[in-house]
Amino acid sequence: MNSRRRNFLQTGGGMTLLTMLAATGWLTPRDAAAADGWNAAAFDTKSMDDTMKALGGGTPVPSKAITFVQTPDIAENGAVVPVGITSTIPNTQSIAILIEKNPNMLAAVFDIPAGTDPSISTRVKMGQSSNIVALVKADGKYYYAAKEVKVTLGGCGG
Amino acid sequence: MADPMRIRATVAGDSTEVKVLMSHEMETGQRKDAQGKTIPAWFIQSVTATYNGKTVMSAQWGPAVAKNPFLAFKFKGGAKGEKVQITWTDNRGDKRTDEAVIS
Amino acid sequence: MQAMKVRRAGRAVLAACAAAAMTAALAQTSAVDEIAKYRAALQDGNPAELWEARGEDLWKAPRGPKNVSFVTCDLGQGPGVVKGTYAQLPRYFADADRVMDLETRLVYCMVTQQGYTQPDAMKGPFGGPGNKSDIEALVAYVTSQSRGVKMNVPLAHPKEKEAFALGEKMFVYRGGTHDFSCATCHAEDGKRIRLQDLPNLMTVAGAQKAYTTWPAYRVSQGELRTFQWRLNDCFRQQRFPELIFTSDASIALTMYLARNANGAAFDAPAIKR
Amino acid sequence: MRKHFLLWGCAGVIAVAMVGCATAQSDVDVSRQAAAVLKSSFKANGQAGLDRLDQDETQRLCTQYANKALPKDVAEMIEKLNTASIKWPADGKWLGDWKNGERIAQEGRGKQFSDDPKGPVGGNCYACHQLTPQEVSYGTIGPSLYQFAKLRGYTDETRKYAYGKIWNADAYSACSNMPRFGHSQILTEQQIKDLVALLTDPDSPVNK
Repeated sequence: MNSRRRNFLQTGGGMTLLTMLAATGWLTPRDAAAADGWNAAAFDTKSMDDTMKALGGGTPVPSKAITFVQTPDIAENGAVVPVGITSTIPNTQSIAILIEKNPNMLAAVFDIPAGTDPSISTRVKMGQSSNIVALVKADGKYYYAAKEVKVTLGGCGG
Repeated sequence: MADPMRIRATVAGDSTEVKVLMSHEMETGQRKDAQGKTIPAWFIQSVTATYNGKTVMSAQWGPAVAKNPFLAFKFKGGAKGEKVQITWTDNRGDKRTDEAVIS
Repeated sequence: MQAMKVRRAGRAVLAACAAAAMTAALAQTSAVDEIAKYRAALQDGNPAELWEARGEDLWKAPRGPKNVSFVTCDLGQGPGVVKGTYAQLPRYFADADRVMDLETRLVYCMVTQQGYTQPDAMKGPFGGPGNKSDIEALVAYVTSQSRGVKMNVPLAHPKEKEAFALGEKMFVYRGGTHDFSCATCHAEDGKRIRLQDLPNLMTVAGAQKAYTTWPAYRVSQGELRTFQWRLNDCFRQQRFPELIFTSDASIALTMYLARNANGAAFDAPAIKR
Repeated sequence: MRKHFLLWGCAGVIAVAMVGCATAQSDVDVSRQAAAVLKSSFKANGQAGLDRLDQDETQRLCTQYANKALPKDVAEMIEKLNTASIKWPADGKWLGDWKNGERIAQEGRGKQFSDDPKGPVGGNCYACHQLTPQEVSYGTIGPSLYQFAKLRGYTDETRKYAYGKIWNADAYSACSNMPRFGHSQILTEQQIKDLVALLTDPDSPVNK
C-alpha cells in the first residue's frame, strides 16, 4: 500500500492527493477540539482507507509555482526537519504540509490572509525518509508539489 | 505555565518579517516511556498572529510540528515601534500570548 | 601466523579498495553537502534562546531557602559579573579551594549563598520531557554572555595545572566493554561517526571548534545541553558507567579541553543535531 | 683529588638518573592519579558497573602507550595475547545470514547504561565503516568495507580474516580503535557469522 501511495504521488495521479486533501478536511472545521476550529479528523488520518472515507474538495494538480525553500534533501535528524514553502499562485489562501509516511499525514495548515506573503517556514518531525507534500489552496482550487527528504541515522548510540 | 515565546519582528521595505520560537513539548502521543506506557499527546493546535488587531497569519498544527516550534512569515506593512501579537493554544487548552515590538 | 598472512593478502587489494571507495565517495559528497544545507537552515531560529531567556530570569530571581539571587555569585570576575566569565572557566576558586567549571560553581553558589542542600542543588542537571533543568537554563544564560569573547582559561594555579594534566591522561584512558577512550573518536583529523564530524580534540583547532560550540540545542533531543552533559553522554556511549555531575574527572576533562580552546572566540549556545 | 673527581662524577650520573627517573615517575604518578580520580568520579548505572573502569592488560598497555609510538615488542605481545583469545567456530562454518548481518551493522544499541540489558546488542559497524552503498550515513573512523570480498576474493581465507578481526581486532593490530566484539562478549558467535556473511557473501549488497 505504501508503495502504491508513493507511485501515485510520483506520477502525479489525482487519486492519492485527492484523499490527502480530504484528509486535511479543510473546508469545514467540524470538531469541537480544545483549540477553536482545530480539525481533529484532518489530523487523525492514518491510512488510505480512513482518508478514502472522508472524500471532499477538489482534485489537486501539480504546480511548478509551489517551491520548497530551505528544505534539505537529507535531514541529519528526523526530529527537526526545516520546511519552507512558497507559492506564487495568485490568491493563495492556504498552505499545508503533509508528510506521506508519518503515522498521521497532515502536519500543519497555514491560512494566508490577504496582505501576507504566500510563504511560510517551519520545522516538522519525520519518522522516516518520505515525500513532503506542499498543498496550496488558491482561488478555491488545489495545487501541490512534492519533495523527497531522506532522514539519516546519526551518532554513536543509535 | 508555559515559558514566553521569543518573537522577532523586523520591518524591511514594505513588509515585516516575523520569526517565532515557542517553548512546547509537542508530544506526539505515539511515544512510550521507560515503563512502556504511552506518553499522552500534548501539542500546540492553533497559532494566530495579529498586527493592529488584524490577523496576519493563522495556523492549525498537528503533533508532527517539531518540539519547541519555529515559525517564520512575512506580511505587508508594519512600522517600527508597533507591535505584533502571537497566541498559541494547545490540546490541553493551555494558551499563551506574547508580543514583540517591530524593529 | 595465519593471521599475518591474511594481513598481507589484505594489503595487496588495498589499491582496489581505494578505487571502490572513490566511486562510493561521489554519492557521499552530495550527502555531506545536503547535511551542510540542513545545518545552515537550522541556524536561523535556535531554540536555545528559550533557555537563555529562562536562565536570565532564574539568575536574577531570589531563590532557595535564603531567598537570594545569583547576583552575589562570583563566577571569577567578581560577584554578579556574568559577561565574559565563561571564557575563563574552569578556574581555581580560593573560597572553595577547588578548580571549578561553570556548573560546579553554580551549585556552589546555590549551596553557600542560596541555602540549598548539596543534593538539592545537584538535582536535575539534565532536563527531559516535562522536567526542565534550571541548571541548563542558567548555563545557557551565562554562556550566552560570553559569545564573541576569546577563550582565556588560566593555567597559573598549581591546582589548575593539576586538573589539566589529569584531564590529559583521562582523555586516553581505555576501558569498558568496547575499549573506548575519548581519543578513540577524537584524536584524528577529518573523521566522522555516521555523518557527524568528529573534532580532533588533541589539536588546538579541533578543541577550539568543539569547545566554543557548547552548550548547544540538540535537535535530536529538543533540549539544550551543557558541557557536563556532553561529557556524561560521551561516556555513556563509551559504555562506561555514569559520570557523576560536577565530579573531579568531569572538571579535569573540561579543563583540558577548555584550555586547549584558548584563543578562539566563544560561539554558543549553538544548535546541533 | 682523583677520588674526589670520581665521587663528583658519580654524583652527577646519579643526579641525572634521578632527574630522568623523577620525570618518568611523575608521568606514571599522574596516570595513576588520573585512574584513581576517574574511578571516584563515576557511579554504577544499569548494566554498566564500576568494574568497567578496571582495565585488562590490553587496555592498560594501550592507555600507557597512547600518544607515543607503540614499541614493536609491546605490539607483538598484545597481538599474541589477543590472538590466543579468538574462539573459532566449532562447526568450521564462516557464513551466517547477511540480512541479519545488516541489521547488526545498523544497530547502535547495546551495553550502554541506558540500554535495556535484555534489548538488542548491535555491532554499530556503520558508525565507523562504509558497508552497503545504500546506506549514506556511515562513519570514517575505520576503512570502507564496501566490496569487501569482491576485492579480496570469496575465499575461506578472507572469511577467516573477517571472523577473527571482528572477534578480536587487537589480534591483528595492537591497540586498534575497533572493539573486540567476540572477546569482550559484545556479539555472539552467530552474530559474528552474520556479519561475516554481510562482508563476504556474494549476494550481500556490500559486494555489489
